[in-house]
Amino acid sequence: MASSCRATVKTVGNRTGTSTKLLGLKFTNPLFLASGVMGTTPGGLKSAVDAGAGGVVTKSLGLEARKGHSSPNVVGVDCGYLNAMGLPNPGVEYFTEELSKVDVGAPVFASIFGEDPDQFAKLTEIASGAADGIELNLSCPHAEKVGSAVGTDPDLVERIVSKAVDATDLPVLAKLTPNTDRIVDIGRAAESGGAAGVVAINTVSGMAIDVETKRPVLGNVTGGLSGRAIHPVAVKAVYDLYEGLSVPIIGVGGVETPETAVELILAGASALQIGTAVATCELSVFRDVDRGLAEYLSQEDLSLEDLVGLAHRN
Amino acid sequence: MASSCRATVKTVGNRTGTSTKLLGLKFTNPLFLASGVMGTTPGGLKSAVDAGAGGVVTKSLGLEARKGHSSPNVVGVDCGYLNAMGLPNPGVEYFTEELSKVDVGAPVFASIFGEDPDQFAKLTEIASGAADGIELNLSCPHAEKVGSAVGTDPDLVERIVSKAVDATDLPVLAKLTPNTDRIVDIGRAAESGGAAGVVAINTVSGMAIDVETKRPVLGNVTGGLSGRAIHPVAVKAVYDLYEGLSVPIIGVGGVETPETAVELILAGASALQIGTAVATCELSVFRDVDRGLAEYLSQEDLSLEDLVGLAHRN
Amino acid sequence: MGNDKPRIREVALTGQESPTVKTIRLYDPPTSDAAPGQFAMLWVPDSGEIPIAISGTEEEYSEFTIKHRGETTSEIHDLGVGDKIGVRGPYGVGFSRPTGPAVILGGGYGVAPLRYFYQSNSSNVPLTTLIGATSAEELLFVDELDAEIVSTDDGSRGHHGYITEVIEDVLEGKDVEMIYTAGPEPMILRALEICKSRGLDLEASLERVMKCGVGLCGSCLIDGFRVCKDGPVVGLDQLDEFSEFGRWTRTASGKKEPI
Amino acid sequence: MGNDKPRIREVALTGQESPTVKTIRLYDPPTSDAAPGQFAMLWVPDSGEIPIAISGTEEEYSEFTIKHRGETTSEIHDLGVGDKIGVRGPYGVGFSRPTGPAVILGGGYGVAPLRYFYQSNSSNVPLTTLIGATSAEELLFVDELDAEIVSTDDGSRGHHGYITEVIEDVLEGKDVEMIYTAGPEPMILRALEICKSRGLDLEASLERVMKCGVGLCGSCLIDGFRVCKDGPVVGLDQLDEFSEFGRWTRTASGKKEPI
Ligand SMILES: Cc1cc2nc3c(=O)[nH]c(=O)nc-3n(C[C@H](O)[C@H](O)[C@H](O)COP(=O)(O)OP(=O)(O)OC[C@H]3O[C@@H](n4cnc5c(N)ncnc54)[C@H](O)[C@@H]3O)c2cc1C
Ligand SMILES: Cc1cc2nc3c(=O)[nH]c(=O)nc-3n(C[C@H](O)[C@H](O)[C@H](O)COP(=O)(O)OP(=O)(O)OC[C@H]3O[C@@H](n4cnc5c(N)ncnc54)[C@H](O)[C@@H]3O)c2cc1C
Ligand SMILES: Cc1cc2nc3c(=O)[nH]c(=O)nc-3n(C[C@H](O)[C@H](O)[C@H](O)COP(=O)(O)O)c2cc1C
Ligand SMILES: Cc1cc2nc3c(=O)[nH]c(=O)nc-3n(C[C@H](O)[C@H](O)[C@H](O)COP(=O)(O)O)c2cc1C
Ligand code: FES
Ligand code: FES
Repeated sequence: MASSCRATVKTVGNRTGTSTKLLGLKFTNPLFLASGVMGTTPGGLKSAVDAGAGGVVTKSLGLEARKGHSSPNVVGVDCGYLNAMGLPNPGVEYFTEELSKVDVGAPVFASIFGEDPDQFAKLTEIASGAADGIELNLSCPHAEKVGSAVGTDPDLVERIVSKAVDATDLPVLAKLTPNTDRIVDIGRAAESGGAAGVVAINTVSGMAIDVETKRPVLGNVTGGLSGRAIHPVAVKAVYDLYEGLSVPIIGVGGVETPETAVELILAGASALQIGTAVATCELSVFRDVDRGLAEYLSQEDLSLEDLVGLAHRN
Repeated sequence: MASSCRATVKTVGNRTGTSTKLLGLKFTNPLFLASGVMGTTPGGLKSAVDAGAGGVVTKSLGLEARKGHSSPNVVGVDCGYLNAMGLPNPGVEYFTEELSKVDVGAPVFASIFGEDPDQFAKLTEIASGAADGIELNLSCPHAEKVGSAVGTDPDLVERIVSKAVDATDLPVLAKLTPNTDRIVDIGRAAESGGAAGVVAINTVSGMAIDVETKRPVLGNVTGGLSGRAIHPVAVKAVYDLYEGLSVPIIGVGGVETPETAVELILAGASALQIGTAVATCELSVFRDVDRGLAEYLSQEDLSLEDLVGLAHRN
Repeated sequence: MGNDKPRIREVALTGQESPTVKTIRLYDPPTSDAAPGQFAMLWVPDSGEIPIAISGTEEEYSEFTIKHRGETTSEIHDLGVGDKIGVRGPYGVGFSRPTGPAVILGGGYGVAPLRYFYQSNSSNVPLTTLIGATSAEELLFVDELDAEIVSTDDGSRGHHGYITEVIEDVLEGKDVEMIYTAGPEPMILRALEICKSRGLDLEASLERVMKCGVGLCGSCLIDGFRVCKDGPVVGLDQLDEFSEFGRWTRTASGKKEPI
Repeated sequence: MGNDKPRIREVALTGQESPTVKTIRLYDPPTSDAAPGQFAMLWVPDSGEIPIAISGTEEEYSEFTIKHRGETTSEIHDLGVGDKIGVRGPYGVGFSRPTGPAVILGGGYGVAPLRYFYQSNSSNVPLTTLIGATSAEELLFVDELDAEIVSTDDGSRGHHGYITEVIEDVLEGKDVEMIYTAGPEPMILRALEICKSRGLDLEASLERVMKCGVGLCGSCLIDGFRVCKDGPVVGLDQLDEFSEFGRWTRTASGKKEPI
């Protein structure tokens, strides 16, 4: 495992800063903790920041506390994990209350999930009490009625985003699912609804079956694939969104090394989120990737902003 | 590489046959060569059969000869390959003519691609001259106007399938894309159109960018991901299709070992196709997987038919 | 990550340790090679997957010693020889190797990982074992670990009360450097206080809800510490820094619950 | 498969071998460790990716000797020291190690892989080199391979005509077991006939359109044989079985084209 975490980008040259301004917020670097990974408590968010994350996203929060799906919740596959957590969370009020007492040390996005525009609006309002930005989870592939169930219909997405935007002064991000042939349409709908940016991608639908017991491994039967296996899917999604949208894109999916990070930035991401790599690497992955990214920028004599979308030049 | 090709399924017990009848055809085993992999010439098809394939699918054929996309056409990624061949083929007439002179040694499915129902009908008619079955490629993720461009609209899929079915006496299969949130709807549309079965999945949309030159690696910029990385996606697609359809399902995606094969059969596949593993393993992968599958069946005291969809029992 | 898929194993042997505690033995080379204190995720198909410490190994076999608590542990208690169970792991960070005289302090089924620790003690350092339980029949591995003192909540054997009440007496006459402990969190908390006041070192194995075991999901957090990946064994300094340890645990939804 | 991504390298050295043939040297440990006869896929960003034999190595550097043919080879000819190019590989099966006296038979840029073969000959077997080209200035590596006989189509140096016309004379006086060859397919075909009639063994490096290099796409098939993965070096028996060899090649679309 650890071996895949090592940088393959050359690391000569002087370190330059990767601090960045985005969505009206300041980040010490563009590497954020992805939703649902470690960020189930404010303490988890703070750990990620202490380990170098430039920003963090909370576990997706709903109106009520949820225990999540029955176990197994996670199973390893080639180059990734399948998970079906089932959006366990203590409820938006509970989490917001707890978060308001903690100094996380970097901007916090509250991720929220709901069934309809009104729920999203209400969640946004409550979560705005302690967060610096809102991320609408329109893309969880393994929760009924919420998640990608609401995230594959452009009209609904536009209404959800616009209601959420009305409910807060904070920047609102829409997190998109790759399990569709219309990701750019959905991104555009989010943009029309007033999203300050989009986040791509959530996990890819998948499942694993145990051949000896002949049973699906996950308690929920199906789940979402994350990690290096989906990195090419993320690169493609970000690349396509960059062509079709004008708001900033935050890239997620299989970021583990400076190289995988640079790839997503070249595709068009202004910032990145890291999920699975906090398990497959050490938590220092934020600092390690940041260091490699800084060295890359210095070596290429480019600013982070210059790098965004550079693979599109023609 | 080779290491991942080894069986992890236990291999004690007596070998039983895996010969199977499907779609009115007889196969010595349920492991077929997937479209586009080696099968660009009748000689390539025959090689796969000599190496143990129970059936073969041709490279997707169009009305005219095509050179394909500019190179690079293939790039390795974690646990898989991205390819953007661009459907190079000598044209359906040329291929059918050449095929008619060769005894491949196992049933041959002619894979075809077109822009509309009429083209598919015409291609079906011509290809039926030398094939034992037709596979409609409704799912190539990196060719304009054809491929998944026609495979994500259930109505269009139904019309294509029904025109193709009318144009031949051979069984017609519809090959589906995973790059959609409606794979079951599309499968149902194919079924309504008269498809004898569906094939799932084609490659998953993806791309790779080189961080030093800052250019997309593939000549066509984007491509399709195949290999073990997409196996969980294939398992999920087959599982869902099995719940929603009554026609047989042929599973494709990351089959490399007896275990990965059994997983897809448990999900609901009546037969399998193998693509990428002919590169990551040896061509003997057909025989090796078949042997492992037979041993598994013998050990579990099940017939192949018994195994199909067993993970659904509840 | 390919390793993080359950391996299906047949139960090779079972043994009843107490009315509520059972040991199962599995042929499973990866966990048989684990460090004491590491754990595995055990999967009972159609029931659930739970974290269980490795309680001993022999050649390529591993043992798990499991208290009957709820749904999944009850399913495991129903397993007989030849029945199947899934295992993934080993996970987490185990105990260090003892380098001087040490005390083993186990409460309830917490004795399980300490038994493996004891088994693995290849250095020649003297280990003094203290074991507590609710009643005499629930005392685990007393003979195997050559326990010097035992205690029971109901007084049915040994000291009547908590095992923590006798630690200081035991330490008096002895030149002990360190305590290795696992069991109820209040017991560990008390041991921590004793170690701090006496200048001893300590390593404790902790428990939280663990849904993934690999450091992904955050269900096992104490403050911001992932017990599954960075623990479950933690040292004195780490333990002493926690604000939640000994006071709060988290339910499956992430809500705090008093311990 | 992670290895099958182009590695971007800077050109370390270039050399003009003939008016139309150039050698480039790259720091690239993976290919520098290849067997003679193996090839790499060279990627010129914004132009294309083509298969090129490894023509020599030195420490962790590899060399490629490339004829100016069309678009991508012309781009490579334009590269200077410090310019970037992508490399993946090495791919395919190379030549066997010679175990007895052998002839090296190279035509055109086919001498490239044979040069590496010659360089790598650590056994003490005598190698007799024959090299053909269109004209004197197009003869490659004549001195380096210590060529015994050369030929040119225009007679500007050595034998006037095809190099295959002199093979039998050379073989007459010699105790040769095997021919190692690379170059135009008619030349290889003729060598095959000679070997068969004289009971010699043969290994030849073949060329086809290669779009993937790893055995996936089928663009390089001769009959059902993947030249990229199971070749490009093939032995006499294999060669003799082919129905298409020497007669047909395939275009990028898969249509047959006479050789
Ligand atoms: C590192 C570690 C090592 C442990 N070692 C041992 C041991 O050696 N022996 C022993 O008896 N017990 C051990 N435990 C405790 C054991 O995991 C719980 O007793 C067990 O999970 C209870 O399961 P249950 O289904 O019987 O209980 P229930 O209360 O019925 O739980 C129902 C469901 O809740 C979930 N659940 C409950 N507890 C946990 C948990 N801690 N983590 C994740 N999911 C949970 C599971 O999905 C379970 O199926 C250990 C715990 C940890 C964290
Ligand atoms: C195993 C092997 C080893 C070779 N070794 C050498 C060598 O050492 N030196 C040398 O000079 N030549 C070698 N060749 C031949 C070389 O690959 C061709 O000369 C070269 O591909 C021509 O490219 P071009 O762009 O200049 O030609 P064009 O005719 O302009 O071709 C344009 C495009 O066609 C495609 N193309 C053309 N030929 C091929 C091919 N064979 N495979 C895949 N795509 C192709 C490419 O995409 C190329 O960009 C080798 C070929 C093979 C198969
Ligand atoms: C265990 C786990 C839990 C997750 N939970 C959430 C969630 O609650 N909300 C959400 O939007 N995404 C969730 N995700 C998706 C991640 O935020 C991320 O989009 C995805 O994992 C891809 O990134 P990665 O490859 O870096 O992990 C979760 C992912 C994992 C692995
Ligand atoms: C190089 C390559 C070419 C392919 N060409 C085609 C094609 O022409 N038509 C088609 O339907 N699928 C094509 N595919 C998709 C495969 O048939 C298969 O659906 C996919 O690769 C997943 O299977 P695998 O993981 O076993 O490779 C191609 C795949 C590869 C790797
Ligand atoms: S159990 Fe998931 S992070 Fe610890
Ligand atoms: S070049 Fe693709 S199979 Fe040989």
